Amino acid sequence: MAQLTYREAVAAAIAQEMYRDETVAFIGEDVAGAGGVFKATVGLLDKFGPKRVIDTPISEQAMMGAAMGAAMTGMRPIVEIMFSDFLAVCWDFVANEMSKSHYMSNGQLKCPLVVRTGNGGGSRFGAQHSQSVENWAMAIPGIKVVAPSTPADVKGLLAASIRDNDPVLFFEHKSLYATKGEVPDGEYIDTLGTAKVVRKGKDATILALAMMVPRSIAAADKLMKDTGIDVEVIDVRSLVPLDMQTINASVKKTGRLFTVEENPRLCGWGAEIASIVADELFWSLDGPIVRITTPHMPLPAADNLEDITIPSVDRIYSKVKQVLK
Amino acid sequence: MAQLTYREAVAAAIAQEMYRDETVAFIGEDVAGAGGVFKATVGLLDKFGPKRVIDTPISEQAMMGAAMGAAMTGMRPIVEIMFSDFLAVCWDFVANEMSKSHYMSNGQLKCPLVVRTGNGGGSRFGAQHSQSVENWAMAIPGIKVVAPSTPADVKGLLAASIRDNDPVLFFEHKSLYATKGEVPDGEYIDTLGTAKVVRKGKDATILALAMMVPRSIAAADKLMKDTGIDVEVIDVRSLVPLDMQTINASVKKTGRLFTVEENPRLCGWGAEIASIVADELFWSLDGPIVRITTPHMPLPAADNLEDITIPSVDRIYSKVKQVLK
Amino acid sequence: MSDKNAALVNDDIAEEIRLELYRSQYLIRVSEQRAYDLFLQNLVKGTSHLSLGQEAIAAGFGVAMQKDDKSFCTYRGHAHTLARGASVRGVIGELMQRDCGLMRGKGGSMHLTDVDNGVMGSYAIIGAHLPMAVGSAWRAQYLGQDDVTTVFFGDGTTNIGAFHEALNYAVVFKLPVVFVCENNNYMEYTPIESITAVKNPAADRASAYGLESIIIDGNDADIVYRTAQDAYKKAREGNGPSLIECKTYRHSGHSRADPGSYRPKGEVEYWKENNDPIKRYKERLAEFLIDASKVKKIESDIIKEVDEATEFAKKSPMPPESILTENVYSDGGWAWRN
Amino acid sequence: MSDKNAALVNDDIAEEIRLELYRSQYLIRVSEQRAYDLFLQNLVKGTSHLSLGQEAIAAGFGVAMQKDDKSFCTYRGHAHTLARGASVRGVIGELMQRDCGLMRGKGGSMHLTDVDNGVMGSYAIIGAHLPMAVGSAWRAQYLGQDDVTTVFFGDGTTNIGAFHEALNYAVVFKLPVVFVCENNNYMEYTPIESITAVKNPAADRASAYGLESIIIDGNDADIVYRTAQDAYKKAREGNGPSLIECKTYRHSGHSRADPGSYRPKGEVEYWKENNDPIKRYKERLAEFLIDASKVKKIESDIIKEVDEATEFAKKSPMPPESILTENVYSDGGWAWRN
Ligand SMILES: Cc1ncc(C[n+]2csc(CCOP(=O)(O)OP(=O)(O)O)c2C)c(N)n1
Ligand SMILES: Cc1ncc(C[n+]2csc(CCOP(=O)(O)OP(=O)(O)O)c2C)c(N)n1
Ligand SMILES: [Mg+2]
Ligand SMILES: [Mg+2]
Repeated sequence: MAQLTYREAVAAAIAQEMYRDETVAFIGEDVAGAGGVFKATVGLLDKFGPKRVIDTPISEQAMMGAAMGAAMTGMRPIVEIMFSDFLAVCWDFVANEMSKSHYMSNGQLKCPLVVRTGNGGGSRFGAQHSQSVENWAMAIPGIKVVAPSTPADVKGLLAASIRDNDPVLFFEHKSLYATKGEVPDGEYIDTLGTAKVVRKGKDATILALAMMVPRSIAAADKLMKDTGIDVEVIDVRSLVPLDMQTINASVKKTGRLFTVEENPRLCGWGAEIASIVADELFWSLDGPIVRITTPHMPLPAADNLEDITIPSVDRIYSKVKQVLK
Repeated sequence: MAQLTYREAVAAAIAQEMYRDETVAFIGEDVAGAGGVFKATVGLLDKFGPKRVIDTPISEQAMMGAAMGAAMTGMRPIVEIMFSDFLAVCWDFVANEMSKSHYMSNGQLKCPLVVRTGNGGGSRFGAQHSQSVENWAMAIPGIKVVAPSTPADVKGLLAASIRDNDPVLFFEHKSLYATKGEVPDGEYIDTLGTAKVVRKGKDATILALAMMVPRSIAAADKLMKDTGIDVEVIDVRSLVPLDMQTINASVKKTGRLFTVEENPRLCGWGAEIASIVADELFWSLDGPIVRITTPHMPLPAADNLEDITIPSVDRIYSKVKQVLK
Repeated sequence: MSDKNAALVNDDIAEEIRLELYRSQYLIRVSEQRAYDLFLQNLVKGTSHLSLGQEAIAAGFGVAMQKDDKSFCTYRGHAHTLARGASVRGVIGELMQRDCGLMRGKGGSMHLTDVDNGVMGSYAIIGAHLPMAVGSAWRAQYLGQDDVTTVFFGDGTTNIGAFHEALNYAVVFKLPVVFVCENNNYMEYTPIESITAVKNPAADRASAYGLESIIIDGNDADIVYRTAQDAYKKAREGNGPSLIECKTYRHSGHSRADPGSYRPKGEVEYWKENNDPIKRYKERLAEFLIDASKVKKIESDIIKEVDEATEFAKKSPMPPESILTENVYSDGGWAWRN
Repeated sequence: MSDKNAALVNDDIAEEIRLELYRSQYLIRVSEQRAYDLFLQNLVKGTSHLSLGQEAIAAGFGVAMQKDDKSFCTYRGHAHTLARGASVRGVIGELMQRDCGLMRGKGGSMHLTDVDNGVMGSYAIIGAHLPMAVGSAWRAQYLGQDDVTTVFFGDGTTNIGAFHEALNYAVVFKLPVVFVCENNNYMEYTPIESITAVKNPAADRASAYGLESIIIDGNDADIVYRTAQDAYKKAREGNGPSLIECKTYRHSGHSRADPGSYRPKGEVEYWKENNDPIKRYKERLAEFLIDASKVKKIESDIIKEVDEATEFAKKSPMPPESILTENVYSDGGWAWRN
């Protein structure tokens, strides 16, 4: 197993799939010559040439439409939307087009494509470059939604997304690009729609996604050390398909559920899962489900303000401790 | 009190506010000469002339941006986005611009504007012209979200939205335009952020919005008649601000909650409210909260299929009956 | 093109092509009139947008296309779908949202799709399908396939952002795509000149993408056909996209709900009288001394075909509830969770 | 313009205007260099986009504007904000995300806003502020106010849909808005000509909106100033929008994170040596025999002002936590429920 950064794992997954399948091509702004503003695609142009790794104009609608039209007719394109906030300028293609054409055509059209995008806060980039918008995507039927937290998951889930026959929105967390981890060598493919228990525990369950996963694990470790409270942490990994079996099994065991969400509060993925668990495990819950989220507000730029806005290790720790006191 | 249709109430509210305040102007596609594709703005051009009631090109981004720039500098524009599905082509202006400029500028910029839009299904228009997207809007901090179910509420809440100093997304339900109701004469202004108990009951609470309100009332009446189950129906009316006091008071009394949502299931407004109620009234609930929604899928065009997709009176009736058996 | 016809009086279109152009136009005309009648009988639910008066464009391009070429249409796409050879049953059935419809009633009149005939869908959010067509053309270039992609859209569509992005993108990458603007003078109910900065909404913008400005009489099927051939040749030779503005007029309202009363008195009548593409083309056939009985036969065959399709669709059941949840995802189902 | 200066050697720009143009450029130069130094000291957090090398454009337009004119900027907006008279403390303080910043650290370097000085915000999603500027101009026309709105944007921005929609809309309604494209040859790291269908990304598209094609040397503050005056005059007289492409070059990388290594060797040096707007303008002042001591004084005043502002900002606290939840809604708070 090699140690790769999260950003290197992105390039590794794309390269793995491009070697395997010549219908895979990659487009985006400044992704080829410069290797992307987050340097997550460095080296791909050299490996695969300008026919397959392409710098585009600032035309997110054209890019998404191009990916879609190519996907419908025989390719498996990957398109990078530099910051996930910019999905808003091409939202029509997500919400109305790639998600619906398979259904509207009664299965005649397929859109096997991946939209990769830099998501999330922590970089002091302010309100228009820091959002977590995975919940926007989860609200749209017909697409799949993935958000990995480790380099290995990046590689395995991105490869699986590229091979998937549905459009997949793949949210990479900007603040995780520099993190390192073991990544299996050779061809490696994971499975969409599978959550992972990343820390075993018995007193409560925490669900987290992307940057909230390491924070939740750190909070859980501290809770164990300071208070003896033993929290199970689940990395949800994929919002659609959603692995309710893993989630329900854990909550059945612990009787308590916390969600840790980076998106602003209203209509987050945690609300959806909380509504499912509160329904299906009504009689197994020992107390209310608690959602720890970014408040319902835009993100401020100043570092001290941003740090108290997005759920931190301390906030997760304190909240769980206070609730389970 | 006059009997007005829901669509006449739209024009009445706009006219009331345009007479009062010369900074109110109205733009949209085919809204002036033709009075709108839903005929909700017939007569405004004659009353206020082409300077204040304006037909635009098919340029939703320009329209939203124009409304925003005018709002920032001293007007109170109203902009029509013909079908709410088309919000996706100008989503940037909702999600990243009008919702954030007040915050990012630390209060220097204000955007007092209203986006009116035809929302919802039932017209056999297919997957790109039938969506209920109020949950997309609810997920965006910094805007207000209103969805009336009666002509009186249209008039009062639209007038209040025009006077409000925040950007308001005002969802008019296409299938309600032809419905009639009493509307107060003279100047009439309602209050945003207030839910309404539209049918008193004691055994369970139903929350509904827009077209789901009359359907829920009909289901409740039938439940009473057939089974003696006495359901309280609350018209949520406004998702942001959200009147949790009225909702919580009802659930405290009845002990059971149903949400009836037209949006596709995942991350609907019902999930959000369910997660709040399940938390705050954990010990008052006599059973799980049940969400009755459109399944998580695009809407089909065929009438028989559309009718079984969107929650119907029968489905609401049967589900409540089965749950409370 | 046969040698015989290439020699014909100052003209180079073969008789069989001419008859095909007429057949296609006539089929669209009769089918659209039938759709209109079916509205009136309340057998077409939802909305519907007819191409009456605009038939020459769909026909001219359709006949010029190769079998494996791809096309992308709008909600006003019955014409372009029929012109690619889609079954009349499938089209009328879909308008009636029946099980025999092209998409078994799941898409409806605005979303006609017939992949087997190269119709890669009809799209109802203005502008969105232009970038998709660009993507289809990218695929042809990328995979070394020699098909060309055509995308049809209206005059009003030239004012939306996606138009601009698609044109620039297509030119930058020199893609084999043909942009066809059907200028019928109206964006829904609003005269196009009142909300557009230039007189010819597509052609006057061609230079913004380094393209030739092309305006043609969209009601002359020969001209449309010839222009299409040139554009396809250019595209297939690797010389990139074309943007073609076709002047035309729609006889009916914008959509089902629209009586079209915003149009100046006499305007519709004028176009119907003096510039009906079908009338004009029938005269053209006579001019070129094409046997009237052949024309008669085409007409009667089409009427029969549309009648039969109508009866078939009327008898076709509504789609079964079992298909409701099919094809949300590519595994055939709708499950978003386990 | 004073009579005395109107008579000057083949020129019509008054000395006091010239000095003001220099002052503005020099202020931007020193402030941006300071911002760069503060990055290196890690005192500017987040990202930051400098206008080093592009000062003449902000200065030329800024000096030509009236006090009540409005401007809309991009993330690369420090220059345009300073050029309207915003306090240096406020700008540098915001880059450092301090409590003394223009938005008390809540917006950050990409969103500079100073409504009192007509700066209606800086926007970081490419293209979005063009329609907003159109709206501001609509308001002026609607309320009969005689201010003009200016919107600044880069070459790369001409390929996004909102550009097209804004231009068409502004022309259709003849609004008093001036579109200023700063063509610095690069869209982030990608040469603009490699992803644009035309050579001059803004000017070659003017005709698509019935506008005059205007290309100017954006590194000559006099030319910028004169062009701005013409456009403002046209707009104030009710003759609608202008689109102006200014050729320029940025000396620094695209943003904080960018060393700019994608640029051909020697390119930056060439521009710095041979076409630096500040150097050029200082020579211009000498050419017009403007007293060197006046120039010196301007420079030393500015350096003092920027030094003082820097020290002030360094001593300014971070924003208090209490403001975090202020101004989400216009009632001053953040409550979305009762
Ligand atoms: C983004 C978007 N905005 C508005 C509409 C509503 N709409 C449907 S058709 C139409 C007019 C289109 O005019 P044009 O492009 O000229 O095509 P035509 O209908 O004349 O064929 C409009 C505004 C839409 N479908 N999508
Ligand atoms: C919609 C959108 N797409 C992409 C970006 C990322 N981005 C920020 S600046 C930039 C380049 C802009 O180039 P240009 O318009 O030439 O302005 P310059 O930075 O050169 O001043 C890009 C692609 C963005 N902010 N918004
Ligand atoms: Mg038209
Ligand atoms: Mg640039």
